Amino acid sequence: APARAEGLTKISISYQPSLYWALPFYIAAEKGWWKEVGLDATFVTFPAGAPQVAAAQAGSWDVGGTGSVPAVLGAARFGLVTVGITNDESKTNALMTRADKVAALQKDPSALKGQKLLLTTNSTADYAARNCLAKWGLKSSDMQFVNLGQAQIISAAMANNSDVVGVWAPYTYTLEEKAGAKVLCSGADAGAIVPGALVVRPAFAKEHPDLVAKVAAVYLRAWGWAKAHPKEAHAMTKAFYAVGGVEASDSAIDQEFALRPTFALTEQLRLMDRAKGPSALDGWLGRIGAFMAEVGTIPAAPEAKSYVDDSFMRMVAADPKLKAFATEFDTTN
Amino acid sequence: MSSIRFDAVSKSFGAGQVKALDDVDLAIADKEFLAIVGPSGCGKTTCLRLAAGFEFPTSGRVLVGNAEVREPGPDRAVVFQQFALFPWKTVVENIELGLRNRNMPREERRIRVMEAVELIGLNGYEGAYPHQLSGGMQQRVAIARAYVLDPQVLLMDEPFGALDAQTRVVMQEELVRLARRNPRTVLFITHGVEEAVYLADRVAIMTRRPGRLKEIVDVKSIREAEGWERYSRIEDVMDLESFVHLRTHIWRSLREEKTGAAH
Amino acid sequence: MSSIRFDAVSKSFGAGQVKALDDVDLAIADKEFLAIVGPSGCGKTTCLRLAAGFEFPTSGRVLVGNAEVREPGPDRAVVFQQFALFPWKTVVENIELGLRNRNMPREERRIRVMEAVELIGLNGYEGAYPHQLSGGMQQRVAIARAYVLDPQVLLMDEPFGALDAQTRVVMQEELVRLARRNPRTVLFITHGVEEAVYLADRVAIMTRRPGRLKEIVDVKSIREAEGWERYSRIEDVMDLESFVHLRTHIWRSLREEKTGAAH
Amino acid sequence: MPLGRRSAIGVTTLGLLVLAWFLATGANGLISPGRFPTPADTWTAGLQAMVRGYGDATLVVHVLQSLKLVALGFVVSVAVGVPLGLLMGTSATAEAVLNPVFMLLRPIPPLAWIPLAILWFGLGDTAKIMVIFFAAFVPSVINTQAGVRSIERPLIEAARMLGTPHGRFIREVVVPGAAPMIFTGLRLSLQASWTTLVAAELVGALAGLGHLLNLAQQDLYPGMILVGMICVAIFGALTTALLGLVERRTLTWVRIKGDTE
Amino acid sequence: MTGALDPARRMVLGLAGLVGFFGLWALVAASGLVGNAFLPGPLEVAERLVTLLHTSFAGGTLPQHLASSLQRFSAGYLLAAAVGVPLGLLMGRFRLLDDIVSPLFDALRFIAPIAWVPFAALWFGTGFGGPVLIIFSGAFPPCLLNAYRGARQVDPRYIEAAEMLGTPTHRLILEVLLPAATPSIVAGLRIGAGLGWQSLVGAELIVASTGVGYMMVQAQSGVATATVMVGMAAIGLVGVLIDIALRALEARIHNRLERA
Ligand SMILES: Nc1ncnc2c1ncn2[C@@H]1O[C@H](COP(=O)(O)OP(=O)(O)OP(=O)(O)O)[C@@H](O)[C@H]1O
Ligand SMILES: Nc1ncnc2c1ncn2[C@@H]1O[C@H](COP(=O)(O)OP(=O)(O)OP(=O)(O)O)[C@@H](O)[C@H]1O
Ligand SMILES: [Mg+2]
Ligand SMILES: [Mg+2]
Repeated sequence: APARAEGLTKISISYQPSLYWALPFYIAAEKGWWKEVGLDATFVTFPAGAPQVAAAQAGSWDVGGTGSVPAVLGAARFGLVTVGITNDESKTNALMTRADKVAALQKDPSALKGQKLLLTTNSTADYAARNCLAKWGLKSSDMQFVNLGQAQIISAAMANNSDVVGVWAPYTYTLEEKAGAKVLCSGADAGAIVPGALVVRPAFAKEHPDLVAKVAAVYLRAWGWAKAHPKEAHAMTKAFYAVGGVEASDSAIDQEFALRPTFALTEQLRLMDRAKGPSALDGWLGRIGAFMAEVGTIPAAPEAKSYVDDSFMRMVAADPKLKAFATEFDTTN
Repeated sequence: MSSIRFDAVSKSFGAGQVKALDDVDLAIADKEFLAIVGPSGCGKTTCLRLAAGFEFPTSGRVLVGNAEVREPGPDRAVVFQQFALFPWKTVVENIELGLRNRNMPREERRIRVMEAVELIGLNGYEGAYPHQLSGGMQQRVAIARAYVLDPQVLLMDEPFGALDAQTRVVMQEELVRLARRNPRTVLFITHGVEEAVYLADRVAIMTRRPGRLKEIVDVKSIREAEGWERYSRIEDVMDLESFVHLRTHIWRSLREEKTGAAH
Repeated sequence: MSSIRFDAVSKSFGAGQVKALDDVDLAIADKEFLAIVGPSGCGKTTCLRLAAGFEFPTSGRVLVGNAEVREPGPDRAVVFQQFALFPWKTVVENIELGLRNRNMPREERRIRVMEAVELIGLNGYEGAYPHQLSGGMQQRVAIARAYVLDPQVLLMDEPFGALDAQTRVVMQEELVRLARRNPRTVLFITHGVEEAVYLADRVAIMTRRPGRLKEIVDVKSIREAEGWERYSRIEDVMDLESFVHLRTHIWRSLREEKTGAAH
Repeated sequence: MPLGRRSAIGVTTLGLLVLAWFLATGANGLISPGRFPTPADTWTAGLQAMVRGYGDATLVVHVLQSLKLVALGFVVSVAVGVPLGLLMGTSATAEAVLNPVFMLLRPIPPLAWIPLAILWFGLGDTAKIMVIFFAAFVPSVINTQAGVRSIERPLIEAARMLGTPHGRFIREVVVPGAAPMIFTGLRLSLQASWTTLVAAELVGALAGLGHLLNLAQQDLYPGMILVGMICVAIFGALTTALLGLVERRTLTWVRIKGDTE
Repeated sequence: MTGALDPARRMVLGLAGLVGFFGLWALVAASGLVGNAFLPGPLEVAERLVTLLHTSFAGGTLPQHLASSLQRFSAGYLLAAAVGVPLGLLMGRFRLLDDIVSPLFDALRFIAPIAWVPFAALWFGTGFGGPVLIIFSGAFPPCLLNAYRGARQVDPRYIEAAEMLGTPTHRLILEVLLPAATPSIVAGLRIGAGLGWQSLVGAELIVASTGVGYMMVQAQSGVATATVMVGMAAIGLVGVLIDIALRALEARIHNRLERA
């Protein structure tokens, strides 16, 4: 039971359950690290990015993790601030289909023409899918995009497993294990980098930058710890996914760790560094913004500079105590 | 032969808690017009429903003709207090339903229905729906619906109870005319003592619940002796001393029943 | 002073298509009991509703006391045909509502209500709900609800129309008793000619729609001259020749109205 | 009652509401445009949907697709619901057998059927119709049954007294007798068909107002959400009016028009 | 129409219906015509239900999910009743209010409760307000409509009788309109409870941390069809229980108000 200690500052943190990048929130809670930096963290979860971002507008949470598409959407709609990268999920946003069809389709992608593509439109999976089609020389209008929630896609793939679907992890593993599907093409295969975003409600970022920095520090610390203690981290991931209702297999969890790079403090600073023009993250999110403008989700892509803000990461680096806390388990430093 | 006979009939409702009729013996001769009067709730309607075949006696037998009543049927036509016309059928459709159920050929049916419409004086209203008719006209249609079946027996449960006083009088006079032209065995239930005396050959008076037969008053002999038939208007008949006398007799008999009641 | 006066009153419904009353002039004196009879739909209820303040004349004026009627109020108590007791209130609650509306203190109220309950002979039924009472008892409660207000004027629209014949007689006798003990200005609407003659001081006969006054028959002078008051039972009064004569006169007058109707 | 006054007040109210909307979402209004769209936003969104299209189709296509889905769902619901209601109304045995199952299935919301609908019928119209069906057939059943029960006993006895055979009894007595209530049920079924549309079109719709609403929700596009809602309201009201017309044509014999929903 | 059945016979027939339903389900599931992931048999669902009573899935056991669903439900439902019933009565009494509210209401009632999800999230977030708004939008229309209808259909004689007795407006509403409209109001509360409960799943799309609806969505993405069906059964069962409770209330009120 969380002893409501004196002097803790309340903070509300949002994420989507059973997603890899939310693991640090859970680890930190289990380890009691929130309290160590003086935070009393409560969690709100959402099944998808859109309601999550909408709820930020209503002030339902302060800091959170989300996909890059909702992050850009939130930025475009009301200035949601991106303060860091949760992970690189380029390999786990993928097109999948029945295992025995994969080889043939990879050889001759034009066979996809006219087929249905079940995915959650305007999502990172959509972004990866369009890049895959482009890589194969297909236009997005060559396939029929059917919009479904991830859970519905799984049901539909079970009912008719010859469809091509666009999903993200851990649903990729569910499909592999339960519907005999295989990855046809991931974002990484198509050269589309899909970062996950650590985001903050703009008003909160303005009023409590120190708290945002503390959250970032806790988040980094947890990733560092997970890398240093793979076995324990594996078990915790399993427990965390189960809380969200996903019964992940051991191999699925191994894949999660293998396929999804995470970034320590120095890497975060490097990826967000604008010393020599737009940063790497600016570029990735910029492309995603352009994609969203193209499909009509937003009228125009917002300028990355207007919502990607590395000052909080720099605050972590500048505060020796906080930096030490964030990087205690890092082996790279 | 279409007499009605109640043979030691008792009837209870709801697992015997409510005893509606207690050992009723009553015979209505062929072509006789019998009226039943009695306090409210004494079992008049129950008698009629037993004869119609909507209910069955707890003990005893109800015979129509010489057969025991087993189910409702067009040989025992019922005229209900609230008319019970089908609101979604026109006058003609209401009247002809019974004939259609008998699979009478269309042409013959048409003729019979038109005769009936004529009889009740509703020419010109053949295509009207019940709600477009006054209460009196509706009740005439209900009577025609019963008459057209040419039933052995007519069962009428306060058929004029829902009509206003003036219309009721007109209907009573018409019923008398009809009954003279085309006599039937009739079981007629009413609260109106005048009505009973004016219409019936005999008037049966029932006791309070559980209903028993208290007394049967013979009207016919007096009517014929005093020549009521000379008058076609009800108020003329009602002014006759013989009428007033009979009526007051029945009134008194009923009042005795009443005084004990918790009203 | 609590007379009722209709001053050249006309009343139309629905943008003037239905003319219910046409130029009615009628004066009911203080403490007089006036009954209105007339064919169905002639506008009797409309007269009463005008006096009650539920409707307003299209032209002309309705005065109670000497003031024009502007809204319903407890000075003109109404007894409705269907009783209109509140089913969710007990006998006592029904009777005392009007007194509560006057903010009468609880103790005084209790006494008044108990007197009324006594008057209508419903002791022991104070806590009963209307559905637990017979029709006659319900109508007695409705009358008590009106009487307890001590209104200047009582307006009764076929108050006994929903009762069965025997109960009605008891209620009529009771109303006469009440009216003698505690006279009021009463406007009484009925279809029953006997009822009107038995109860009223004067009987107003209306024509078919649009309703006009056809004739006003004075009953009181005959009643007093012939000493009807000697008899407490209605059937004894109804056997008197003077009664039969009056009744037949009114009947004839109404029948003339009827023959023209499409019934 | 004078219809003129009522509609005048209705129009005035809606007018005032639009005005209030203008003021509330205006430059220094109470509601930030992020939370509720301004009239201008809505107009732009409406124009976009009509001309350029939104969600891979123009507004006309969305509306037509939804009308088709509502019509099919409604027809299937009625075709199953009314006979079932007649059966449960006329036969106490059928009622006793079916009622518990019906009671158990009834409270399950249409959204909860989506997983099974997809598993059983895939992503075609059938699955969507099934979702609508589960919401829309209930009022038809209940009201038909209640309608049969509400037929006055003397009418039933009159039919028996006239020796009416069973088939004719159902056709000429039970159905017309229950008709006013059946129509009430149809009206509620129609309404349920519309309100279930959003759920039904979660099942992989390519077009439709529900699809548009779902997309607009994903895109956090308040203007477009409002456009979708307004369309649903308009077409819901129109189809109900149409049904009312059919009802008036059919029930010519009904005297007093029970106050319509 | 064929007359009432005695309770014992009714019960037997009802059981027969249920047995038939579950039997058919079991038969189809066992026949292998549809895969287990599509239609698990009733036994498997029952087993899963028992398991979920004590083991946690998607952040809680079934009772925990149900408890949080019910909590949200009661808040939204009570609000709907507390606003809808008085407003309906007032509309029934005051023509002007009726004329103002009715057109708005007529336009809004075709919009599904779950269509309010985005606005609910934008306005009230996800704490309590959002889901409550959605349940409210499901339960409110019948509460309002039935109170309104009930008040409008009060026999005018009661109102006239009250007016004739000089009854002031507040007393007329409380002591005449309200009791007279009670059967209709209770029926509305019943329908509203059903619709509100149904809207819950929609509500739980945005509050994804607990609730039966959330449990089902999570189970669906894990192809745990048995769990999905446990969710359906739980929702169905609780719905029946709510309905039975309100029906009992209805019956009591009917008994009390039954007219002769
Ligand atoms: N189906 C029934 N179930 C239970 N009791 C019944 C039923 N039908 C009639 N009764 C009771 O049987 C008694 C006789 O009823 P019945 O309707 O025959 O009286 P009635 O003489 O026609 O009365 P009224 O003059 O008021 O019409 C009454 O006490 C009534 O309550
Ligand atoms: N609110 C109304 N709107 C339209 N017409 C009405 C209204 N009230 C009464 N009428 C009409 O006015 C006429 C007189 O009606 P009223 O009720 O006064 O008759 P009545 O003499 O009381 O009839 P009955 O003896 O049948 O009670 C009738 O034709 C009736 O249809
Ligand atoms: Mg009877
Ligand atoms: Mg009248």
